[in-house]
Amino acid sequence: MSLTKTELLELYKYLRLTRTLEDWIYTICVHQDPKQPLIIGKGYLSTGQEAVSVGAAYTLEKGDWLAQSHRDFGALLVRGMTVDELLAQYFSKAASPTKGRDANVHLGNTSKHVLGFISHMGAMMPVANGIAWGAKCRKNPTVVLAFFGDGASSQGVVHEAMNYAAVFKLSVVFICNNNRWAISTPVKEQFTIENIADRAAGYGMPGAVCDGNNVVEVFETVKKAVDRARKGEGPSLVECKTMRMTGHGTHDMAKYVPEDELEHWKKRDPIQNMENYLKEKKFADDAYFKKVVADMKKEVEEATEKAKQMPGPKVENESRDVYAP
Amino acid sequence: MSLTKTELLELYKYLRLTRTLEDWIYTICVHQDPKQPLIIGKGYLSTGQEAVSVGAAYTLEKGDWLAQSHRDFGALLVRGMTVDELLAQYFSKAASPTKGRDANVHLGNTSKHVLGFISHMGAMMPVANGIAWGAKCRKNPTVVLAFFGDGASSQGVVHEAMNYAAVFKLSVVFICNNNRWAISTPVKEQFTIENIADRAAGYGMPGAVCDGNNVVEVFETVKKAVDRARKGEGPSLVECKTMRMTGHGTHDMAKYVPEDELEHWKKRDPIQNMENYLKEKKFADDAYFKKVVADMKKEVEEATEKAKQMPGPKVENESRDVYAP
Amino acid sequence: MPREIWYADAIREALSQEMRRDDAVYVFGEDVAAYGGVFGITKDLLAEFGPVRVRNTPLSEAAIIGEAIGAAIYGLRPVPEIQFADFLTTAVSPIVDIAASYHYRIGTPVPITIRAPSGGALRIGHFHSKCLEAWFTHVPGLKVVVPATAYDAKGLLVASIRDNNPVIYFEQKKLYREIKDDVPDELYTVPLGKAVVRREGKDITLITYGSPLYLAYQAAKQLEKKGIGLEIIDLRTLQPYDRETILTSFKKTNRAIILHEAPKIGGFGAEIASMIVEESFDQLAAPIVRIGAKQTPIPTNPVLEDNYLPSLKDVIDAAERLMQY
Amino acid sequence: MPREIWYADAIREALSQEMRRDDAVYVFGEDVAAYGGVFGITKDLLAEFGPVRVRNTPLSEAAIIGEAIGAAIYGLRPVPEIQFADFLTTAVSPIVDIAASYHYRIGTPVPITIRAPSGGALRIGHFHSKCLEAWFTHVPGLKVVVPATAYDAKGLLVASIRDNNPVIYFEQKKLYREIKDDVPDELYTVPLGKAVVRREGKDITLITYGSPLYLAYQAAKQLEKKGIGLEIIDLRTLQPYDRETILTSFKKTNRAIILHEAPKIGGFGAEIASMIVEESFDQLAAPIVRIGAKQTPIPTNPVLEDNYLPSLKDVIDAAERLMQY
Ligand SMILES: Cc1ncc(C[n+]2csc(CCOP(=O)(O)OP(=O)(O)O)c2C)c(N)n1
Ligand SMILES: Cc1ncc(C[n+]2csc(CCOP(=O)(O)OP(=O)(O)O)c2C)c(N)n1
Ligand SMILES: [Mg+2]
Ligand SMILES: [Mg+2]
Repeated sequence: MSLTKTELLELYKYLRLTRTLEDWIYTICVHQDPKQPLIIGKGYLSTGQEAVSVGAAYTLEKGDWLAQSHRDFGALLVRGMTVDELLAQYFSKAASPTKGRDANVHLGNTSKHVLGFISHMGAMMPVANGIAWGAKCRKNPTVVLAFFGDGASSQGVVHEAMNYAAVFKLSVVFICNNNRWAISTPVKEQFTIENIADRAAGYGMPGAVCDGNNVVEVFETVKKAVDRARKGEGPSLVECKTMRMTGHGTHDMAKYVPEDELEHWKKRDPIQNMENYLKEKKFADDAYFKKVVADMKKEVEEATEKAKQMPGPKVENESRDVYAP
Repeated sequence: MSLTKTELLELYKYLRLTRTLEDWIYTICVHQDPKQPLIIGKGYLSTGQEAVSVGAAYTLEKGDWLAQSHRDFGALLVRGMTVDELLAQYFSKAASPTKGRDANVHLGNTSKHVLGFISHMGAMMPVANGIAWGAKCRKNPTVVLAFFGDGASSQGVVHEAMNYAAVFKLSVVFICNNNRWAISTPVKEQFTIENIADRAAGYGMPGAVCDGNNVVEVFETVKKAVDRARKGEGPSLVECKTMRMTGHGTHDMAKYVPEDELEHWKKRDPIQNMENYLKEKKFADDAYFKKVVADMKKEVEEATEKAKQMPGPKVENESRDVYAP
Repeated sequence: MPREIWYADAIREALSQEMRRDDAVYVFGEDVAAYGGVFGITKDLLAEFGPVRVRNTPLSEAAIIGEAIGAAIYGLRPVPEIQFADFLTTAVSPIVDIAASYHYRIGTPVPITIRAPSGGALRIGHFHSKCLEAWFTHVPGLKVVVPATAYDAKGLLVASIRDNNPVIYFEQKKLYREIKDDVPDELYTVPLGKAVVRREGKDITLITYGSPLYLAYQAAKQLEKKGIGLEIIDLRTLQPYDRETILTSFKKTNRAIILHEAPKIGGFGAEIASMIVEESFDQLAAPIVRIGAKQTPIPTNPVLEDNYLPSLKDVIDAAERLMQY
Repeated sequence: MPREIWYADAIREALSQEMRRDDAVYVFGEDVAAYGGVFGITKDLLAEFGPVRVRNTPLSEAAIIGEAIGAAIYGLRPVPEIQFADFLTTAVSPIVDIAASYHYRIGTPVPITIRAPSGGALRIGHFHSKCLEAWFTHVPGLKVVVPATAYDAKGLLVASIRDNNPVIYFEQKKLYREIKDDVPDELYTVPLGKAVVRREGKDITLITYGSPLYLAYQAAKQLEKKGIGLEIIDLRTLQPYDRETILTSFKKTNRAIILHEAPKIGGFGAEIASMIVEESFDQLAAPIVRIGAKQTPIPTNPVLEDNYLPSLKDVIDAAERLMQY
């Protein structure tokens, strides 16, 4: 289960790519002309919590699926969605995953086994169960990762889904990215317990807590759950402790977040963590990181140009696809 | 907290009254002419699990409330609802709690602080929270009992309500009457855990399990939770282990319930239990029990005659009260 | 070979034959396995198809619909049963938010058929009698089916299951063992979106769906004696609905009544009435009359419920009034 | 003294003044406290009224509505905020099953006002733009309010809060900081159930509610140039709705357009159109035209959304067509 050097470097690359892409989305959102926006709507970023998404998704095999939350671009990239696709989505282009019909993080791509996210928090959890049930019926050893937030944990449907997955021993790994905030609501106003993972016991499934800012730890913790699921031993709940380092969206200055909380977490940046780790292991040095950053920047820049050139959706197509043929 | 002789005898009386009333309802349902029914619809009985309802409700004080489930006639009687009222409800009379608008166990009576039950399982749990919040705002040391079943535990709203109650330290005691069945679905197909009470930890509230067929144990366990709530220390979850000794309703022969399961529980009948206990304590003897049974029968018979005589609802009134003035 | 079978048995036959034909089809829901569902519709399916394709679930409607969506995306054809249509209120979000828009947004079909026993007249009150079809006709992306005969119950269910979209199939529980008609024993489909003229008549077009069809027949007989010819259209599918059949008939009669069991205000009848006025204004000889239930919750008491529901008198009166124009 | 204030500020003023007047009134919901709600409507209320009367909740819409019902039964006047009307899909059951029927069934009023920001044109897509009012108008026991001006936003909110029934108050988020009009600085009510003629005109009655009112104004101006007089009725309350004002106007114009933002099929416009035909058939000079959104999920891309929404051209075309009769 130990990650190879190549894998660790790849994980680092995904962290960097996610950060670079999202920093860029942030920049566009903040600087664009609101009258002629490139991005339709706001950006919803995973800055500072990329390791959850990247580390978890990195455990998956080809046939596996994921039901992402709104801060899981890292997982989408690991899953093989491209920067072009994701920018085309943000730019609301005709060739984007939702063809301009839906925006920003509200996307899915079933050909890449990305189930999709809808705004209603937690809503996709039982849908993840359905994928797992389908796989079980078809005797495929498929695992589904289902991501939700600390806020989403208060939705009834998340409870229903976890209990249901346990009853049918579904191969779903529920991943709570506990980033301490749900818009302006801190976890202490969301629940009174220390760990969401403790709810797992109430469903008869294993619960685990890990450092969500340590991509290796996320990977290892989720991998254990994924292996278990693949063996047909049923679902697990993994809670990744992290911090939302931006506002809820790019419009939110998040003044409600205490300075010292941010300070505390700034020191635990997942990318910095990973760089330290790679350096310790002597797998990489600053020059290497610099190069990766430059590469990622270039990738994002090129994708931006490409996505910008894409045509917008046409009115003629609008009402197509409301019903499947 | 120890119950006096008088109290113990009163508890016994409520157990007997509930049993007598429900046996009677069963008899009517099974024998009535379906063309000219006295009871509209089916009967939903608590036979064999009366101690949960009676023992729990007996902890309440005057200002307290209860949100009953569909097998809580015991609690309604303790709360001061009369046999007349309950039969008038079953007979669908104009002067019944719901004026013939709703049937059987779907009733409430806010003047007696009986919040009411609706079919949607678990739906009233967050409403119980609202009562508790209202009391908290008005600085009343009110406690609310909120009953739900093992089946209802799988509803999202039950999860939302328990977490919410914990966050606001509401004085609600959630009582799960785990009677092992939800219609034809046994608990092992409802959840994989041993005790629903174990979910309490996931909300940061105390959870307790008790023998639901021992009215004294139910009383004592719930009382602890009620006292805690009254002191402002927040909600608890109490699970009462019992068994549904009838079909889901009077129409259901429950052939899906294994014989030996019924046999096992028959020996633990809550009324028999209580009689043994009272005899042991030398608080009562068989003659006493006989007398109580006879008294209860008489009460139910008289109430039946009274309720039968009541007029049915009039069409003229039907559309009244859809909106409050 | 056609034989007369009950409406309920036609549904079961559709399920079992379609399950034999296509191993992607499976049924699940509360108490559907050994118990055969509370209305016995899935009886014996477990024995034939085994526990993977005929499965009880926990009491979690939102999780049930969620599973259906996921399994459909995975490639199965799930046919969940919601025990009473009334309980759809706890699963509106997955139906409306996920299923209805998934193909439009993500491009992957969601072929699910939600079976939901609907409608009143059984004296089982507000929580077991609702007609919720109007809500779902207002949600682009859903299809809504309401069979009124055993023949249609089978053919429409097969068509629904084979349709690549989410279909809500409101079976009429009042008709289960009240209506029998000729049903071919082989598989066939009744196409979605096609209404049928159930009875020809020259004077008034009555448009209905579901169980009020039989009220319409009764009215037609009585009106015939008075020399008024009632043409009866059974919509069968409400979304998409068959404008052509309605308008063709209306061209002939120039008078229309729309009859349904749901409350009149805001009901689906309004859609039909408005459409006729929009499309066939020149042919309007009289007002278009909508007949629906009264504007109250659904009462249980037979006297009240009969008054609540649309009546034969309502239809006769409306027809006579229309003929005065 | 009247002054021009924003629609958003009128809502806030209604809340704060009514909270000052009546200590039973309180607000709660996701992010409504320090953050002031995602639209800033509850800003500064926490400072004035403190944490008991202005309270954040967990991310649990069903529990929020449940609390409201219980607190209302207890005697308070809860005013929960649902962050976007779209999220009402997760709380349909408590609204429809409990709140709407409670007074009818149990006899105790449930005075709650659910504030729900509704409607599109903000390019925030399918999950943040829905217009769900039609569903709730089809539920006896609920009231439905949709204010179109700042004056009404204040007066209708005060009336809703003082009403003894559950009211869904669909505030028009597009208008928050787009519409300013004269609002008295003292408390006043706009009575529920009363429409208002916003503009007199002799030729066509246009009936609308909420934000399309401004589209109607634009159309009226253009049509005036063409010699067509548009009378504009703003319904303000959809349930109960004001037949008299509609019919009085229609008696004069004999032509009607109904305009709303929700999809046309199954929308509330159908109710109004049908009612007019039923009640004023003799005055019908032309078809009644309904204008609503297209039959698709709500697209985000501005080009698509503009095409989805009813347009000025739709209204002008309809009016010109009607004048040809
Ligand atoms: C059912 C529902 N209610 C309300 C919202 C509005 N909303 C959007 S994001 C959010 C907070 C989500 O918090 P969390 O689950 O912790 O995710 P995070 O944004 O922190 O990643 C809320 C309340 C929603 N999307 N869905
Ligand atoms: C939301 C919902 N779904 C389905 C039903 C149908 N139903 C009625 S009772 C019942 C089982 C309830 O089981 P439990 O909560 O254990 O209560 P018990 O009847 O055992 O006392 C079901 C499924 C319902 N009432 N509500
Ligand atoms: Mg969060
Ligand atoms: Mg049970």
